[in-house]
Amino acid sequence: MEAIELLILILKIVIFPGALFCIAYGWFLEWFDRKLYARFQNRVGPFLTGPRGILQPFADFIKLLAKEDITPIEADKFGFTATPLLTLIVSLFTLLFIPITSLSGILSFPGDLLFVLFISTVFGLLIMFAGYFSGNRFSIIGTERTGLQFIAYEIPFVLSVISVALIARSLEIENIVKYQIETLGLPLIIATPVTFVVYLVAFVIYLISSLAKLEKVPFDIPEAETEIVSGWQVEYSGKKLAFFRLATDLKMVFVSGLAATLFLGGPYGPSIPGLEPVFYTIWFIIKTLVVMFILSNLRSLFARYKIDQMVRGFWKYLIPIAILQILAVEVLIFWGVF
Amino acid sequence: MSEETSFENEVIESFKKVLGEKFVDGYVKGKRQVFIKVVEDAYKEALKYALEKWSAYHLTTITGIDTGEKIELLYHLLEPKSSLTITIVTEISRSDPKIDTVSDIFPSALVYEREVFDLLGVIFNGHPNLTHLVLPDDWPEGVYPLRKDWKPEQMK
Amino acid sequence: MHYPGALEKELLKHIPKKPATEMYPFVKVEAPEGYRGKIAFDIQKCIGCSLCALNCPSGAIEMVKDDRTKLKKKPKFFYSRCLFCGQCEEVCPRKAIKLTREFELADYDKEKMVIDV
Amino acid sequence: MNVIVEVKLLTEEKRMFKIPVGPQHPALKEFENFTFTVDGELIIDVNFRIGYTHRGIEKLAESKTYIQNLYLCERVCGICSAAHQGCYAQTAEALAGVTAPPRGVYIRTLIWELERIHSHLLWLGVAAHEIGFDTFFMLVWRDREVVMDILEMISGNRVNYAMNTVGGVRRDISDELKYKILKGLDILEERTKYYKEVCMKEQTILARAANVGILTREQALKLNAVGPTARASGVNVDIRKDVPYGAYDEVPFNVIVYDTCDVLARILVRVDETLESIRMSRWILEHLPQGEIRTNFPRRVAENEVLSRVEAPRGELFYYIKSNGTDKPERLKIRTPTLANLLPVCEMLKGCYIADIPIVLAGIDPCFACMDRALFIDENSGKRWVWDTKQLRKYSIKWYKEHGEEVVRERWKQ
Repeated sequence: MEAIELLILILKIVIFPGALFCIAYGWFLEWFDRKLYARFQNRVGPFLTGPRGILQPFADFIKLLAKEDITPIEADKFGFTATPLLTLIVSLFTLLFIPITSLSGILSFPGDLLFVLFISTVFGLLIMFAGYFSGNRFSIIGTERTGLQFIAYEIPFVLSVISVALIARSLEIENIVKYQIETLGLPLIIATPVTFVVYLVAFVIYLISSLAKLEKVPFDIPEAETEIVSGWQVEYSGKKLAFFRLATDLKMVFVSGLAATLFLGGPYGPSIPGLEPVFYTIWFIIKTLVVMFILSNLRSLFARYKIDQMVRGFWKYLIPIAILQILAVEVLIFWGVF
Repeated sequence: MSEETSFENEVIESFKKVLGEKFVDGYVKGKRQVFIKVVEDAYKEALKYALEKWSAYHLTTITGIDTGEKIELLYHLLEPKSSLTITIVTEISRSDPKIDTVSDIFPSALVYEREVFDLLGVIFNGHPNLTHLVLPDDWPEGVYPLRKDWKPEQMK
Repeated sequence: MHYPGALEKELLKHIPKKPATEMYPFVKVEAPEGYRGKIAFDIQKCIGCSLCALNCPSGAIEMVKDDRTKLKKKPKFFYSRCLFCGQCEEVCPRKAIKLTREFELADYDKEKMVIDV
Repeated sequence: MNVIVEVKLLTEEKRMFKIPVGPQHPALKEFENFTFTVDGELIIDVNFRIGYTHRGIEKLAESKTYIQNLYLCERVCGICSAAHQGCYAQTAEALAGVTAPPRGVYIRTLIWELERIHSHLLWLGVAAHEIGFDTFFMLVWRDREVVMDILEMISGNRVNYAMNTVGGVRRDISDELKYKILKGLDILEERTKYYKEVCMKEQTILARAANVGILTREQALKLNAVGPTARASGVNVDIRKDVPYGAYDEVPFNVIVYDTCDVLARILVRVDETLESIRMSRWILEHLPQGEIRTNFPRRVAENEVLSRVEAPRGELFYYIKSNGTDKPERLKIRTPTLANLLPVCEMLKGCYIADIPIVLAGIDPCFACMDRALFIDENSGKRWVWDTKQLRKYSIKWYKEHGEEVVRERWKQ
């Protein structure tokens, strides 16, 4: 009996809704993002590979796998090879905690929200290592910038997530999802007028800092193509670059999935009893696509900030607002609104 | 005709007066275009005078021409407000082309002098950084492509 | 008054709109009237005066022997070197050279990029 | 005392970090090299090395006839091809004492102005791309197609128009075409006004452009900056007004001058000039004189020397031709605006941040191919250095086997 359960768990982790599903969904999100970005600019976007170009990210991945893999003379060979793999593994690992087919993730334990947050900060550190190990001038500047950006966006990101945990009085992702459904009856962000006002702020902060986390315009400072030639990833080619790009796609799934989980009621939605996993997956996809739409729209709307402007903006505006928002939540809890 | 060229003639006369014997020739080519030909060691004086008297502050470029026996240098100056173009012409020896830099009067000459050095081999004394501008770093020494005796076949 | 996101209205307008991209290699595009493309040469009109070869700025025209023309010479066009300036069309006294609207001329083999009527 | 100075020097030296921008770099659309000495993100010193696209045009021009040189000069630069060709034609006309008929001059001026619209819109897109604003870049370039199509309809090509000839222009503008152009200009005017509004409103653009890459009025005058770069520094200099050529002494227009001396001023100068150019093009079309468009030009030109200037989209363009009585010029000298703006841009870059490099470099609207002018095709002997891909690949592999390792090592030592 236990063997079968273990087998099911392994299947869940490896195939659905684990690694394979997430990778495929990551490619789909990348296509969705690119296509939308193109439509915002009145372009076509990818259109050749598969229907409407849906297979383009996959084709890019295969192409990169077949490309020449160069390790620079000055690079730290071990670190240079290890970081892409580690980044890929870490980003896959975080996804196991995101509820997709049911109200809890594949892995779930009390306090897993903190654990996920901790692992997601490792993204930033790994990017710094990636730049540092390649030993290129541009990637060293990219590393510097990643480090600076990291200390700016990580705090509001965590604060906005924690404020959600505060109201649910739990650090377990499953409980937060259940709280939204059972206690509020609706996703957090639209449950009541009060939660709408308070959590719209948290949601906006979350989106802005996740733009920085995903290194998208206006915060694509560490890889700014026209300035430092793509920064920390300038020396990566072939398979390593393919892994990095896949990891970026997975990060996109993670960020939009976490947003859906925390603010939009997780994968929960109207469904036929007995077919919950199917409907939940569909609801998850719809909700993440909504988040992706907002992110794509934001990234096509701005010019890139300078690193000093970005750090100043985050510390001057975003972090104080995030702290005020947490205080507001505390006060509301004290008054017994929640 | 005389009325039209009176301003240009006035410019030429003023140069003649100041430079005296060092003034070789002055002629007008087109509207408000004055060419002043001076001897080798007076060109800087002429340039300074053009800058001070006629406020021709804009050094457009320096043209070098290989005439066969000599190398001719043309300093094209512009005074935008009265659309006056003054060209100071001077000739230097072709076998040992050396002349003082004018970058102390016109800082923009730094680039143009490097270009003339690169293509014609004129050495500008006092230029802080007289290196290749347009030619590659491994270009052979003493080969100057804009001289008339240089043919592209020599590069093979 | 300035704020981030001034383009937002314009962007949302683009979502239902058809993209401005012309799907060129899949959907052919016509060059406009008077376009300077591939050279069309009419040997019947040619008298072999060599004016085109003399005036060609890039040396894309060579005169070769041919008995059909008056001066026993005719131009051979190497359009891999051609600038498409239309100077040959302009100087031709008999209007034997004409630039057409054809523009897809790329080839892997330089030897094939010759007009030799 | 000495010791202190020495220690200070050492640490300063150690903190110096050199980044090469170019010969190939996404911020530069052409091949040039700028080496930046930086302290953290701050730029301390700039060194440039140009000449990667030197094609020897001035030498080549001496072996070509006056007519052939038309098309050679056109290919000095892709974006301002009409400015080069027109300037050459006008210099050659002055050289031979030929006057182009008024209709020809008007059409020539129209092409110059349409080219300015196309060049400035191109620049606006590139500038947006340099600051990471790709959406703006795509939209501007989409609308630039309108003026490209107009130019293609008039001349038969999108980039190298080949409209000018010595003694006039080569194609006439029919009434039907005139109507089409006027319609296109209306669209362009509306869109350009919208983009100007966006530039003034969008906070992220202002954050990147305002107070960046300062070139004061004194520096601009001293270093002889030209064109929009000088005008953005408050220097009222425009060859079209100062030394009128073509039909510019008849066409009414304003010289756009901004005095904030930063990149934003350079953006606004160019956008406003685009609007001004649209107005001028309309005026020229409405006041097009009747008559011939070209006159004859002698094959041989008597001994003479002439210089002339044109306000190209990037600034003052200078041609000098000396003739020697044959059908080929004795000397052809070209001074492109980018070369004149090279020292000013180095001045601007000092004190900027690394992030500002692309936009400040782009701020002068550099055209490096223009600046270098070079390639060794020998027309006389018929020898050509044109290689097919196979040969090129073979050569590159051979070269890298011989030199690759040491070049990389040397780069790293720097």
